[in-house]
Amino acid sequence: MTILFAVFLLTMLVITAIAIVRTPDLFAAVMLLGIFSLLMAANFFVLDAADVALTEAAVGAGISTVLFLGALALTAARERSSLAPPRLALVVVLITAATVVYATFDKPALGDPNAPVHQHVAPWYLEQTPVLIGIPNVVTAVLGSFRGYDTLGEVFVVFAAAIGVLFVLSGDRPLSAVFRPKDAPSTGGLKHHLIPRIVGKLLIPFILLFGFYVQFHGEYGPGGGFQAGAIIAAAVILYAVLEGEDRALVALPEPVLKGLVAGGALLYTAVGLVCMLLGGNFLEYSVLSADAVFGQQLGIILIEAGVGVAVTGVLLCIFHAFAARDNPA
Amino acid sequence: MFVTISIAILVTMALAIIRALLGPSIYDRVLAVNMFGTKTVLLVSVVAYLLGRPDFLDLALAYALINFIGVLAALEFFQSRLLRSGLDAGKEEDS
Amino acid sequence: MSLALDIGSWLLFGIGSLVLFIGALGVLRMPTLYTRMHAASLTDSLGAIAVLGGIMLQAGWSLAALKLLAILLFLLLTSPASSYALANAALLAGHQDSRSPPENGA
Amino acid sequence: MQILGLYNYWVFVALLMIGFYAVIAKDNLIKKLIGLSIFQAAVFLLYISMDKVEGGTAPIIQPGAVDQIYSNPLPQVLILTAIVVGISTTALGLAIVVRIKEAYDTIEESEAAAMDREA
Repeated sequence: MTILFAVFLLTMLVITAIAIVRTPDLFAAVMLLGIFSLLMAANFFVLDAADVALTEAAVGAGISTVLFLGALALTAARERSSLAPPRLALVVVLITAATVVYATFDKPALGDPNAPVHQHVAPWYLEQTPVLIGIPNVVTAVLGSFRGYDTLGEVFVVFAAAIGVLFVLSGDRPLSAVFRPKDAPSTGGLKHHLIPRIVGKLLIPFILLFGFYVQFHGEYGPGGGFQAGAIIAAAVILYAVLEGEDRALVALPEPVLKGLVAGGALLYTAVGLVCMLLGGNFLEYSVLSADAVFGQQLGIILIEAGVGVAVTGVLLCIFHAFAARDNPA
Repeated sequence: MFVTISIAILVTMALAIIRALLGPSIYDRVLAVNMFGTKTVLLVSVVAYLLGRPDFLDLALAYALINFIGVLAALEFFQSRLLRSGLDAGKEEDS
Repeated sequence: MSLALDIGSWLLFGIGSLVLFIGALGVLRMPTLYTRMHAASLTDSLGAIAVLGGIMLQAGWSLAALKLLAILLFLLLTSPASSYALANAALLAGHQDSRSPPENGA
Repeated sequence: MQILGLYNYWVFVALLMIGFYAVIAKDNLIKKLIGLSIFQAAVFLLYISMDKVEGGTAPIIQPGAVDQIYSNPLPQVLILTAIVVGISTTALGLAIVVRIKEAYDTIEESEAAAMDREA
């Protein structure tokens, strides 16, 4: 039954993607990209990936739309009509498509329990997580502990992306001037729209609360630092959209944001180094406590906190860097 | 029981997509996105029960909370464009 | 007792799917933007109440029912507010539909 | 269901190629980035399709459930982090497009390239 759902959702996904590429109106393309993300998340959910669906929900529903619209406001909302249909591109795409489709015939069917993916390390993760780490969410256990190096790398990629955005958008001004200066007027947000403003302000505490719930419940249900970071950032972005960006910068000033970005990555690394000081390997949490299982849990909670802090900081830095470009000084 | 309602929601989603594809104005597209968001919340809640894992309602909760931001961002986009280029900017429609 | 709950759920799901379908049909077939908005915003709320209410009857007294209540509450807050915001934005921008019959216009 | 067993992979190919087409054929830089997002989403779909096990459920161990089959957690971990990395790198791309707009006053690739040739 769920297979049929998936087929339906996937078909809608393809139709939406074609429409996104075809429309010359970039605003429409961004709106359709929102629908695309919703469909993708529903698909992930049907395919048993609750954690991934929650991440897609947290990132795709708000933040990616806000970022794309921010960039559109600074550039142009319409594509210039192209001169000739690019036949060569179409031919290249069709040939590549045929090759990849040919390759899919060697793949095991969806849900085949004997597929090679399910034979290698996955059974070991599923068996050993309750024994070695003692938390129900295997995804969090793999993310935080078994593949902790990997996650550290991802956190540093996100960190580097934020630094890159700040540098690129600061241009020839000093890096400290990339955010809106205190006395510069901002467009003022939606101050004159009373009803959305009141409803939005009512919602913000709940979004924050939900963000913290996702952060600290990540060991037991779908959630963790990446999702929580995106949700908390979404709450602050909602505040900025409603009250004007300058007010959001008063609530969370620039040094705090930059501190969050660096502090999150540092916290993660520091946990690894403390493990080494206590005689273990880098990121070997078992040595953090006399009880190895408790040590693992402590380590995961700490590094998830680091991830959450870093992701919140990165997404907010990116948002403010775009929003401050509204009226370049 | 859950299968019936989820099929009904899927059909509704398909109709909303058609509206989003047709346009014709940009507001129609925002309307379709908003409607699609509500339908996704309902679909995820139903599917959580269909799969027998009601603890995954968190996902629907996330959408119910965050969907609002997209519409507000679109609204602010309209507003800033209106301020920048006078009153005739809102009439930009699909060809 | 459980039979009564099942019947209640079926009833609510029936109402919900009917309302949702009518709303979607309205969004697709109505001639102008404001009438389409009208169809969407009204049925969104009632449909959500019916569908989530139906699930709640199946959930019984549990944490899940509380979460469903929260979802319903947030939907009832945000959905009308965003409809209002959208209609307001369209009105302020001076959006007007051509009053031509649907086969020429939409 | 055997016929539909590969459907996910075909949709993956379709999305991949739609994104690929947008990247190589469209002149508008933002459209290229949107195409890249679709390309990225296609890869996510490929990984998540591989994690599904027939009769399985999400890999969050339920207390008291015996002999429950769980889907593969590993692809989920990889994609979960990739989604957040994806939005940050897309933001970096958008930042570069904004700077190009300021320097060339256009976001069409061919026009910017023509200006470069003239200069």
